[in-house]
Amino acid sequence: MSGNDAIRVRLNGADREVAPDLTVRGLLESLDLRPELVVVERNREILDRKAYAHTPVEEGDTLELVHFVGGG
Amino acid sequence: MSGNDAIRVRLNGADREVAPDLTVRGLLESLDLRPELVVVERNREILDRKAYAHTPVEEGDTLELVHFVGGG
Amino acid sequence: MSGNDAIRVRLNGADREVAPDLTVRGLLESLDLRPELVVVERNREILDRKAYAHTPVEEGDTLELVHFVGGG
Amino acid sequence: MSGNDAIRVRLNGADREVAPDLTVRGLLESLDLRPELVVVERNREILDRKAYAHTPVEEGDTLELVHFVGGG
Amino acid sequence: MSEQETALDGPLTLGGRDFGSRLIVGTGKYANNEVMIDAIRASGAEMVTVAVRRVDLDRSKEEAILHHLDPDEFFLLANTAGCYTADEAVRYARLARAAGFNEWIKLEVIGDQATILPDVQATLEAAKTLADEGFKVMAYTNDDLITALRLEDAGCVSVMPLASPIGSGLGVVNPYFIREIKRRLEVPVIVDAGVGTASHAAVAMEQGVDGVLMNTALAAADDPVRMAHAMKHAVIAGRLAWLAGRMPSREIAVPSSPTRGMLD
Amino acid sequence: MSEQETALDGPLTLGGRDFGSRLIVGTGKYANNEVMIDAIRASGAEMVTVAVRRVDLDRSKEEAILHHLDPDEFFLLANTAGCYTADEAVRYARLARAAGFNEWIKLEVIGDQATILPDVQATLEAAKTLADEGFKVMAYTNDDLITALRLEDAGCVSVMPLASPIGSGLGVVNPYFIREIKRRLEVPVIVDAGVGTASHAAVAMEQGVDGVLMNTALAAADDPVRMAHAMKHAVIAGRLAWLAGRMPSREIAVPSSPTRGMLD
Amino acid sequence: MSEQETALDGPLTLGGRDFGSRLIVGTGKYANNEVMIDAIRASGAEMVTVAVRRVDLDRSKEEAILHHLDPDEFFLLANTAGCYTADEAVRYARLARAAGFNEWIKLEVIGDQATILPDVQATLEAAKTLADEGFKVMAYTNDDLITALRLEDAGCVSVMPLASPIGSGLGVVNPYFIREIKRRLEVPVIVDAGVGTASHAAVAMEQGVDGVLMNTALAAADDPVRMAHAMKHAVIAGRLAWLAGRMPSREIAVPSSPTRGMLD
Amino acid sequence: MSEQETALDGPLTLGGRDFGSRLIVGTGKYANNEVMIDAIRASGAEMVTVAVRRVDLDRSKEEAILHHLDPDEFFLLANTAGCYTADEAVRYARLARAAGFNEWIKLEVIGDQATILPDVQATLEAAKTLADEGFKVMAYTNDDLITALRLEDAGCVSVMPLASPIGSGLGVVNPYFIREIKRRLEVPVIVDAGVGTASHAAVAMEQGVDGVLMNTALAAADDPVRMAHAMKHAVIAGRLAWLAGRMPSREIAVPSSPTRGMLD
Repeated sequence: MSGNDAIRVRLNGADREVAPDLTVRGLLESLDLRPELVVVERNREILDRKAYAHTPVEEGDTLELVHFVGGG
Repeated sequence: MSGNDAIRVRLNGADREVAPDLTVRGLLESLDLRPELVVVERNREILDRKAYAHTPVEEGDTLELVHFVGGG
Repeated sequence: MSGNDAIRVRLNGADREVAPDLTVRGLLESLDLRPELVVVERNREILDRKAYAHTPVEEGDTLELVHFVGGG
Repeated sequence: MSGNDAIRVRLNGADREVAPDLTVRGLLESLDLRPELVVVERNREILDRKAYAHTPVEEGDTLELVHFVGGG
Repeated sequence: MSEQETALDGPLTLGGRDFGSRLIVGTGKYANNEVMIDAIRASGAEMVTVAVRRVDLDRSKEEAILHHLDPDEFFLLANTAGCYTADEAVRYARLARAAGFNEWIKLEVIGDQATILPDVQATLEAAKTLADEGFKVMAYTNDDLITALRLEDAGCVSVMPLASPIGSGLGVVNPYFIREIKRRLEVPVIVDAGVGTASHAAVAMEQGVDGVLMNTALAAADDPVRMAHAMKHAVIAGRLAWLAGRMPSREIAVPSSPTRGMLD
Repeated sequence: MSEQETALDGPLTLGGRDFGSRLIVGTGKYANNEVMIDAIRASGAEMVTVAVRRVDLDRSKEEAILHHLDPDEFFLLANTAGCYTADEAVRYARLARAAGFNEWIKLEVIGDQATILPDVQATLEAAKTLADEGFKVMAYTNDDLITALRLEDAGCVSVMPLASPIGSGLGVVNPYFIREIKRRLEVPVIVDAGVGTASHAAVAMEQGVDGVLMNTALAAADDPVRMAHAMKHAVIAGRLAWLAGRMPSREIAVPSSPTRGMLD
Repeated sequence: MSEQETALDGPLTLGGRDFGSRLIVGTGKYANNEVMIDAIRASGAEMVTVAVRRVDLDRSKEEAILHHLDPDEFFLLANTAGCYTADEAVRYARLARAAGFNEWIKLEVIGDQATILPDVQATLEAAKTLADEGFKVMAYTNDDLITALRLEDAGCVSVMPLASPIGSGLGVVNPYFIREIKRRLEVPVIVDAGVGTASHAAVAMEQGVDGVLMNTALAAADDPVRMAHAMKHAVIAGRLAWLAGRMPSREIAVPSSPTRGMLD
Repeated sequence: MSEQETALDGPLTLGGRDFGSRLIVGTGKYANNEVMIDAIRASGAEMVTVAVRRVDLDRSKEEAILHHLDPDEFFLLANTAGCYTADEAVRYARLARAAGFNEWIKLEVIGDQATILPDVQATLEAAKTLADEGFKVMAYTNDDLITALRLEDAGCVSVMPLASPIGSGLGVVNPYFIREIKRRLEVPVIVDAGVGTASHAAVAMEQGVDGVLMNTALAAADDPVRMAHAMKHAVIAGRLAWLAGRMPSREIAVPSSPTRGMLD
């Protein structure tokens, strides 16, 4: 997606434009991700899952969305 | 046991005197052995268990009484 | 070689015709073999090397010419 | 040795009294040690072998005399 | 083990928690998730390791292990696999804890890409930091006793020396070092990495260690589920043999049947 | 194995008869008969070996194994242990058969008192005679392939190469020979003698053989019953691992966690 | 060995004849005869084995080994390689003797084409016949002590057990059996076949045997001549180490530098 | 090696200096100095290690190794054996240099008294300091590749991984790690500690390393001088075998005599 009003963030290592006025929770929903399975690191700070709902995604944010995968 | 009428046999590698007119079955009983657990070799011939009752123990017989013991 | 007068022998597992009136020594020479390096078995009998010169090669002989080769 | 005028030093881990006005070279000689085979550490400073002759042994010095021994 | 058999061995106690199985398994490299789950269940393992990775924004659904692995059925042990510095490992450990399951971490700091051998210095550094932050650290390391002793001092709940390099399947190459580490440490010792087949797991346990952790040996077997059964038995076998106290070995033979009572 | 697990492996078929366990155990050298029975039961073995000896006319009661071992519970395999000639072994085999349980015999002809190593020539000779007389011969032999092939030709129902000398506990010293024997024979191959601890039994089974026979490893363990449990698991572990097809071993390491998806 | 060193070890005495080297080498499978000669000279071997074969009537010149090997420089030991019966081996031995060099024979009777393992029964039979005919028999056999003892009784001047199968290069797989054979026999024991690299030859000699026979390890090395030098040193190394009496090995470390005399 | 043989291998170049022998020996634990000198001469070693210790003020004469060892005949390599911290090792190294022979040091920092295993962290720290001070550091370490790479980066002229613990005589327990270290480092790799007999030294060299350092294997042999000869040959043997390129090993046998040309 894109548009004059879109904001730019660094998401999982790639530059991306996302809708403005979006919370982390909203971002996850827009990506069709279940919040309880994802851990979010915002600008090198790990977010408490309870904070997803009221933490805004802002221009220039660096976001890492991680989860558990198979490993030894 | 011994006596004028006793007969001499070689029993399990040892010379022994036993009562005369004894059958193999009788011998086993006199030794307090359960026939069904013992195999008898008489003068190098293996006796059928059914023959114990009517096989006489005779002067000079070489008898081997064997059974199963613990082994690997 | 071949000819009416040739004789047939079994030589090292193959049927061959050789000249008549040939001694073992002559045979080796005709094959360009050095007698001191070859052992000859004739009809399953090993020939003494001294006998090569006077031992005739006869019709139907089975001859094995062996020597040392590389081996472990 | 000992005496009113003797001075106290720590020598190879043991308290010892040595003659006054002694140089390191003199000390080694008094101990019957060949200077070229011994390295001297004085108060945690390694002495240049050339300095043995004019380096005094002083009251309270801690001296370590080391050499090479068999080792793997 | 059958009930009767559990009487033969106690639980594996790690960080104050009891586990019924001494086998810990990974979840990586399986052909598919069905085989993975079946194999893990067959192995009898209660603790399973998972890795922390970025969500692949294109195909996350398939990826997320928790779509397949029920955290109520298995105890999740997140690892820091792929980290090459202490800081990186600490970051991954914190992310793992934030997932909200537990504060346990399988600490792994790699020192070389070609061999994936551990960087013991960085591992030690990260272990201290994480233990101070309250993590229950299970530290993957090489078979060096000195490092193992320091990892214990750093507060690790378990030290996990390798049998041989990750994914090599060479088994316990240096039983002397493994044995010595077990002798000297008080925290449980888990042999981690290098097991390739059942006898390797038995050999590891016969050194007296408390457990074995494996992944490739199951995932890369022709039949992972059958191999998982094999490993379950192998770990029990090695453990019980060690507890039972094996016969002495000798070069000279000794008959097992009586030498007396032969016929003439 | 649990029911579910038996599905993972078929029975051991010897001489047309099925056995649920691939472990065969001896009855010699136990501290006492109670421990022997408990250990044998714990091992899960169905076939147990016994020796043929003269009745000790002074203290037979304690000796007779059948006062302790129920022939309905276990399948008795009499051996010819202690025999040094083919004739002697044949004589013992006939006596064993006359006991009336079965016509099976564990043929053992020793060639040297110090090492109790088999006399393969005499064993071969006795095997032919006994097979002709209708015996089901299970022949103890060394790890020589040529001899093994001839014992098969002689009509043995199983060939039983040693892992190492009887009572040595050295384990499978020459896996190549054991493997080759298994590859070439059609009758079941049982590794007999030399196993000292659980991993040895697993290693033996991982060569692909059909079973393992042991005695001293149990009887001479500090805790025979616990070791018997260990061996039961070890044989299953090695068998399933072989059936499962182990991962290839390689000197170069291979990560078990994904290398993709690392953070910046 | 240098003169000074020969003082450290006696000669290898076989059939009443002394040999300065304990290494015996074959002449087969070399890329060409020049390399063969150079390698044999580099090995320091005095006794070399040759095979008996039909003259190839088309290309004999190149074949005959004696066009390349000087019988005055090396002691020829003809073998019966390739024979599968006692009669065949006896026939080849007689042909070899008729060549007129000596009455020595390396007896080899094979029992199986795939593994080239010896047929010990046929070997024993041929050994008796040949010894009776005055041959000096050096018998290739497997690592079975019983067979080795009988070959000695049959009058062999040396018994030559294998380290591992011919051409396998696996080295001494079963040192216990080799050691036991050496302990029990009075005639010299030569380890024959299976050596692949220098350390294998050293290990063989460290079991106390009298010599080593090899062929493929030299002929199939990338650089046969350099490997021949290596083997010469390896045999001396293993021999002297055995004579010297090695230090005991222990799991616990022991410092090699003094623990006394450390600084404060 | 004979002149002809030296052509087969180059010198061992350490820190810009060439050594004709790849064997380095210690001077500790000999029954007496005469045996020590004879053994060292027999070994052919040019570089010998010595320890730094306090003069024993009561019996120094006998102690000082230089009363017996001629520094013009042998290149002295002082060690820091017995040091447990980086500072201590640095202090001993400086004292050794002050002795005035050379600026070479065998760096050894121990981490545990019972096993005398190296403290790799402290070793690394001391190595940096000493290299900065211009020392030619030969660093004793364990068989961890990562540590070996860092010791190289620290400026060591040689890295010396153990074969097994000092004085254990267990030989090369983990050839994979030794091989990997050699593959990856550019500075010469010397296997130090653990060699017990000749074949161990050959095995070490066959991993491709540049040399071997030993002490107890000679000093604790029943006959140190004869063992020294053995080790000289063993190191050459292993080295040349590695240079020569050994034959491939295979489980399947391959005949060494021709299969063609057999008689009917």
